[in-house]
Amino acid sequence: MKRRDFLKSASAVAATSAIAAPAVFSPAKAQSRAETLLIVSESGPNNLDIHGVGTNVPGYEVSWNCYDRLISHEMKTVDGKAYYDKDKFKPELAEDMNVGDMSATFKLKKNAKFQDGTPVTAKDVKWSLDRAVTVGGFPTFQMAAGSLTKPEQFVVVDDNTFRVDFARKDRLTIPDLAVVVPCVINSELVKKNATEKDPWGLEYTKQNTAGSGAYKVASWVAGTEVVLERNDAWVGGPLPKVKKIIWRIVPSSGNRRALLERGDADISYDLPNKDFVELKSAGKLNIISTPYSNGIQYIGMNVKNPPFDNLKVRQAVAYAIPYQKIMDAVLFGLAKPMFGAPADAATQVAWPQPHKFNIDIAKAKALLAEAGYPNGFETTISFDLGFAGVNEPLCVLVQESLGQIGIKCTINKIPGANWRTELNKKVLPLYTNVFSGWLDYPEYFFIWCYHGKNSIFNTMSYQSKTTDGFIDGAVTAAATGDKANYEKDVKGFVDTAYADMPRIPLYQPYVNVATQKNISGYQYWFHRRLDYRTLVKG
Amino acid sequence: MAKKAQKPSKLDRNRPTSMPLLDVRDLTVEFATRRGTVTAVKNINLTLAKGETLGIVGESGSGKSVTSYAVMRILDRAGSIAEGSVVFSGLDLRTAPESDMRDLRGREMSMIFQSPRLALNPIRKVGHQIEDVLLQHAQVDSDAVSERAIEVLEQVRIARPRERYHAYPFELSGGMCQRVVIALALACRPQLLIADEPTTGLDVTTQKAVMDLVVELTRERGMSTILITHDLGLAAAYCDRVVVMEKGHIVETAQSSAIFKKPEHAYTRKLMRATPRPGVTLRDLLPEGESARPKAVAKTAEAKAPAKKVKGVETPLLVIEKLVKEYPRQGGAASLAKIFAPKPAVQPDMFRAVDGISFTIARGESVGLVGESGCGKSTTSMMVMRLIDKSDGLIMFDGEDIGAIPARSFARLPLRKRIQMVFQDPTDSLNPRFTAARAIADPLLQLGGIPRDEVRGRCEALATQVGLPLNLLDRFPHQMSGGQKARVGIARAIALNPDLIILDEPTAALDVSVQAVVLNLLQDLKDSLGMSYLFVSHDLNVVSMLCDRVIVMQTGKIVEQGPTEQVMVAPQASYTRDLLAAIPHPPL
Amino acid sequence: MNENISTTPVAAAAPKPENNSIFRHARYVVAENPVTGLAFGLFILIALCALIGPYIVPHDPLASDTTATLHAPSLKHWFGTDQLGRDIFSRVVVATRLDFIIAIASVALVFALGGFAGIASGFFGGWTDRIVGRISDTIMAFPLFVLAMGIVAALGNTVTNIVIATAVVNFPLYVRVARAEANIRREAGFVQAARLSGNGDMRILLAHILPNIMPIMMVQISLTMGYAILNAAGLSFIGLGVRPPTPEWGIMVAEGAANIISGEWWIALFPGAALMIAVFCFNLLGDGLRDLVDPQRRT
Amino acid sequence: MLRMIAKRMVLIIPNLIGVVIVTFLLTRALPGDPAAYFAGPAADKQAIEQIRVKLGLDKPLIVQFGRYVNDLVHGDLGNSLSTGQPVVTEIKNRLPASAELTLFGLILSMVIAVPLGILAAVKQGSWIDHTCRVVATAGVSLPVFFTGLLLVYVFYFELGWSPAPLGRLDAFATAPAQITGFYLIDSVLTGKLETFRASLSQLLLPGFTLGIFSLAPIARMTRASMLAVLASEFVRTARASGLDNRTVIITYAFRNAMLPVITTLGMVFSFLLGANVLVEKVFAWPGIGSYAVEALITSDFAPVQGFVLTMAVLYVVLNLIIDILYGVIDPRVRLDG
Repeated sequence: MKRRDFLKSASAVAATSAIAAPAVFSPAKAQSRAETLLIVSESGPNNLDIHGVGTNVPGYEVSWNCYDRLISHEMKTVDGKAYYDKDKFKPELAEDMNVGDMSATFKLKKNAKFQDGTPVTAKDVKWSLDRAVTVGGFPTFQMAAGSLTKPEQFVVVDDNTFRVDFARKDRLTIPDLAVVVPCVINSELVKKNATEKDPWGLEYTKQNTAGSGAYKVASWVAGTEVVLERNDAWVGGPLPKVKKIIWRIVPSSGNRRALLERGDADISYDLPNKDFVELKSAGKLNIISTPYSNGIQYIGMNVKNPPFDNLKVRQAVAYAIPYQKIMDAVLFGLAKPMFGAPADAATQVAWPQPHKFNIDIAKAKALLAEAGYPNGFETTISFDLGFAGVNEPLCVLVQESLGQIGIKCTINKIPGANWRTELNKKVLPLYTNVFSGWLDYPEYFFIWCYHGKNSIFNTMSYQSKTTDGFIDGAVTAAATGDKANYEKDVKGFVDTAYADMPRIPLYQPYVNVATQKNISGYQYWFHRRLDYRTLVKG
Repeated sequence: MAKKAQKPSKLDRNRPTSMPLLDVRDLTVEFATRRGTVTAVKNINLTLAKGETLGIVGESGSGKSVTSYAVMRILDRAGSIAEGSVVFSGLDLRTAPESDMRDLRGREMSMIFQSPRLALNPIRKVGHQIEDVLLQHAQVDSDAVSERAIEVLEQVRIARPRERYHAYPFELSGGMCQRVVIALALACRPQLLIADEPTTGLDVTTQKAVMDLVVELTRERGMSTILITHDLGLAAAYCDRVVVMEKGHIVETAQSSAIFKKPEHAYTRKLMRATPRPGVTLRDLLPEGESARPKAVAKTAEAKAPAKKVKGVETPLLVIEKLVKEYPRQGGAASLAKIFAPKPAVQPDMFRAVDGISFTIARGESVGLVGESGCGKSTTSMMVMRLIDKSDGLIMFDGEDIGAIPARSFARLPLRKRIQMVFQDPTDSLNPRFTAARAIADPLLQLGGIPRDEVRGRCEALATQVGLPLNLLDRFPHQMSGGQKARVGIARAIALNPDLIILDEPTAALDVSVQAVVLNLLQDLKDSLGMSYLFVSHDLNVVSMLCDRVIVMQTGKIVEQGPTEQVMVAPQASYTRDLLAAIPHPPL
Repeated sequence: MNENISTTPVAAAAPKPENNSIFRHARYVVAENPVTGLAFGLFILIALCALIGPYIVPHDPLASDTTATLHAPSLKHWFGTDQLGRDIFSRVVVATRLDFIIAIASVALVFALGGFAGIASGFFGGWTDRIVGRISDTIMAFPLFVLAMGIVAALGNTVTNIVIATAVVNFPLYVRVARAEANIRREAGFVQAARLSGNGDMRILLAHILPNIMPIMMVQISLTMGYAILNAAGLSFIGLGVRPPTPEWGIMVAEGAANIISGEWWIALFPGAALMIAVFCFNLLGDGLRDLVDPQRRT
Repeated sequence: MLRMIAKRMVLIIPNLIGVVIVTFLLTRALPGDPAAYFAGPAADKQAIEQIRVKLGLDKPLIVQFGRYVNDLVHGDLGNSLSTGQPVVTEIKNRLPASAELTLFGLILSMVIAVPLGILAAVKQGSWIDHTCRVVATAGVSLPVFFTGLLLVYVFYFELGWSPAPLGRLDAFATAPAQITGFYLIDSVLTGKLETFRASLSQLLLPGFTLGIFSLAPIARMTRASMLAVLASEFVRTARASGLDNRTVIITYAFRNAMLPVITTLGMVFSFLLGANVLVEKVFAWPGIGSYAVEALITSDFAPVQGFVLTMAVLYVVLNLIIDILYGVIDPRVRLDG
């Protein structure tokens, strides 16, 4: 008898909760909901400090919103969308920037305070930049990209005045001070929490934000959610409208889409292209697509080893890629083609720009025969499993198409963590990958990807004295303002790259952001993450 | 459970006694099986008077149990009463609704089953099991129920009933369990008790105690009893009347005093003759005019027998001296714990299954090893068989110390050929996936050194020798009857012409009539092949017929050994006397 | 056992030799239990797909057609097309063979290893038992799927490694069943008799005990076949499955999973249904096989 | 009873040693190079080598193993690369989520499967029996991730009966004060019925997904052991004593039949913990399963090792509980020791 009663009551409980469930938000919560933004994304930060060891890309977003830099970029409008202006800077912590010949001087905002109330001083700025160039790993590399390598370059003039001495003339130095890395940290607070083994207090900033930024992390459950609250004392810009950000990690893209469509989530920005296209045509949400600045998805070939050491083979491959199919079936049109430029089109002083190849199986076959592979060969095509959504169908199409000219590919999925290791070995014969540079200058891209000093991103092991000459020339010309030589050199390295074809650009990817209709204020940034400070709800 | 008022019985207990308590008319029970309907019991007529004890006797498949299940209406799902009527105290049980039947069962008519340990819920205290029945039939208020249960336990002569009330079945001996089962059946003072093979599987001494108790209790209460058994002796000893069943029919009904003196039906006579009893020979067990001795055996007998006897008249074939087998008291898991304990924690108690026994077997002699379960007789035979290792002592076979050879390596020695065994359960001892021929051939192939193409011929010769029809050689065990399987087992044992065969209760799983045939076969084979037997059994009657000498064991020790005649007629040890006294004595 | 049976007339009825008894028995089992009949029917269908599937499908399962992507089921594409315009029906049918191979290979492997280890440990006891027991306990201490993931992640995602991983995680199950079955037969009369006939331990194990355990192992086999397919599908779902573009049910479901919400239900549904039907069939087959080998159960 | 537990404890030591060794070797065999990961995106080979030395990854395996065991003894499971947190903290935070979900699923499944199994056994061969078999088998035949997605699609997206699959609570609710870590229990203990309802509604879909999956083994086992027990002699005795059906089936048959079912539960639980990994991924459940998958995919040693060790300990504890339960039900085990 008791058992039966129990069952009855158990099912009653189940029934009531099932009916009650749709009221996700009780009226009491409605108020807070209006001032709160719910963001869903596939993965979350592993470290709140961009100077940390191995901080991942979502970690950049936290740093961007919780810390201030001396300067930031102005906004401009491109195709009706807010887009950062790479050439125009605006003060953030500094109220004034004075660029001299071999140094830049910054006056700090007097009322700037860290989130714990201590004022921001030049000492903090120096400590932070010293830290960036000293801790090693990614921050140090990024600083070096702007020729910022030594603590001696950072000088405290007085409490409110700070100077950066240039190591050499470099057009990238000032832009490099506006990226995510040179953020200003509350040095006293962090030093208090530093240890002998950890002089820079990395362990502390990993878990806590210690900046002067517009938001602070209220709670962080790794892999689950980050809750950020507005810093009402922020002076880096106009006070943000949104009081609270809840950033939930929802691994399944289907669920993220469902959350958006049902209006439960406010913003998601890493849905599959297909979903964006469909959401856009459904018209219930705002969909903003912006091309990656200075970024392309490409097919790379290892030029050190046969068969891809043979130019004709590389050209044959370039003629056998089903470019348009990829655009249609994989990207659903949400990307900028980087192929099939008219034969007579002139090379531009810009990057990225399309090459002149397009699919031509007959030509590809002929080239392959000329190269001595009339019956093709076998190889593997690798991709990063972390981005399987695009990479897998892309590789399947490439594989199928290469099969038509006799190149038999096995598809090799490499787990995300292993991807960089494999790239670094530089033995993958054929692979697809994306590269994009934060600093939007053609020579910046080419230094990383084509230069003979063979950085990790020169995944093809490409070596060409001609190219190196053009790249070095462009860097020098940019620093000295020699426009004519700069244009010549840029055209030079682009032409050489497309002649030698060690990597075949496919398209320029888009950053896609979907928001509810009542959300506005989205801005595109070079780091491609969200800037909460300008978002408005309602 | 709510308190129930004492329910008035549907039955009138004060009816005139002239009417039978139970009246079964033209009962036919059918079972729906895959091959159509099988009639298990056909047109049975039975009556049982108040206070009467009726025995139903028959071999397996005779339908005796089915009859009782039909009366209780607890047939399996597949079975049903097809025809006839069962009237109990004036109530037609065939048409009574199930709820009425439930009230009747346990309250007016009870049943006790064989294997008492299995008949009790293993995880419920015996006291509670009795209470369940008492409460179900509203015999007593729930606050007085435990006192009543203890009282019931006391009535079945369970010592310290208050403690035993809290015992679980596994903590009680087999006999004790059977007492609990009886207590359960009699708790509500029913009018009818059906006892279905109540003592099968119990030792003779326990059997006697249990049967005496049942009779005493039922007499005391004026109850009617139906005793279902395969043992004509048991039935005749305890029942007023006996019904003999064969293949679903009643062949004879008679007063038990009369049935042994003047059996009317041929089947009864056959059954009677086949029942081992003191003072008869093996040949007497067989139906008149029949001989178990296959002709082939007779032929080979003269040729072979003398050859073996010549060899060693002086030395005995087998000498056992101070043989000991010890087992640790705890289970196997303890040994693993030992590995991780720094020192052997406590020396585990050793339990001596066999405790320093000595005996000999001469060539051509057959020796009986008798004792109740747990006396160590099986352990002894396994050691002699070299299937397990001894703990101490000596096993000399034909002058060789075979006890020193580990059991593991004995299997492939040539000596292996010379000691063979016939197992207790013919079904269990045959590989279900081997045909009869393959089973018989196994020793020939492994140890016989016979060319493969001659194996079949040898198998057929052996089959003839044990009287197994050659057309059965290609059958699997499940396609043969118990007696046929026993023959296959015997053929396999003699295949290698062993000097010593150990017979481990070779007929315990067989019906008496089959037992009679198999025992005779064994005797004939011994005569013709000149082997020695070590006959392990619990049944003194059977042993006495086949063996020259008898050894009686109790708790690992030999209490008495001597020539069969002497042990049977003038036993020295009191234990032997108890054993003999416990064998049911039909009124002859 | 023997005693119990003897009280029911059905079992005691004199056994008659049967002709074609296996067929008759199979017919009986199927007739008596329609679900088992269904399972056998499905099994034949699946086996047929695995055997001749690749030769009868209407489209090339690997051929993409970007002009016909994400088409709903139609007369031309019975199960619709996927993101690259490949015909889902053809892919589902062709995938049968691979999934079948994965299931059979892994089960064969684990049967050979686990079955033998289990029988040996049940039969010999002692150290053999302890060592085998330790190994299988250690494996059991891992959540099975996670262990399979670990193995595939460590060895690389090839069909061979999926097979190995599936076999390893099933190892304890086989050990457990085989051990228990061997253990109860260890002291059986026919084993003792085999010893007396001069059979060595290995021979007893392989010639006497193994054939008797086969029926129960068959049930186990059919159950783990289903599990093997599920396992492979799960691995595919988290990206550790077979290499694309090879059609495989699990990977197809994983690919289509994201499309369920956007309304292209057919991409995941059909391979999912195929997966379910196959596993379902193997699972039910287990019961059927048991009924088939053990008539006692259903009388 | 205590001795049985002590014995059990001794027996698990070699198991745990085995688990530690296997886990260590398995994680070292994973592809991927933590040194490269730590060195950051633009590091050159030299920088990676430096990091490798710093992490001690250049030492021979046996030395690394020694260090690992040493850390383990001191309760240090290392730090996760991808979430950057100490593994011990993460597991402590996430374990209740997984445990709550798995237990909820298990209980749901038992509440359905056990009566179903009993019914099927009592009505053996009837349509109920066949239906039960087909339904249970169909449940176990569905890959859990597929079931999960379907349920989300139907009950959240289409019907809107269920809240968004966003983990243990919706984004705007606050978690109850941590007492047991189980939201259902904690919210009742702190008297927050609103939270109880919220977390229950979040639990239902993933719970059912797991429950459906484990239906078959439990129902199958219940049915089989019920059948065996119903055919046993003591049930016949009980019937012959006129006990009513309820008493026979519940007190006599069911309690005995539960013994093998309880043993099966251990296996089902292990089964569910595996399935959990996939379910947590689908429902964004902040448990240790999803944590481990992410770690495995990214070759993140420490969480994988920590996870597996936790699981092994959990499994051992569970088996202990099962043994104790067994002892409670079966006096033979209890009294034999």
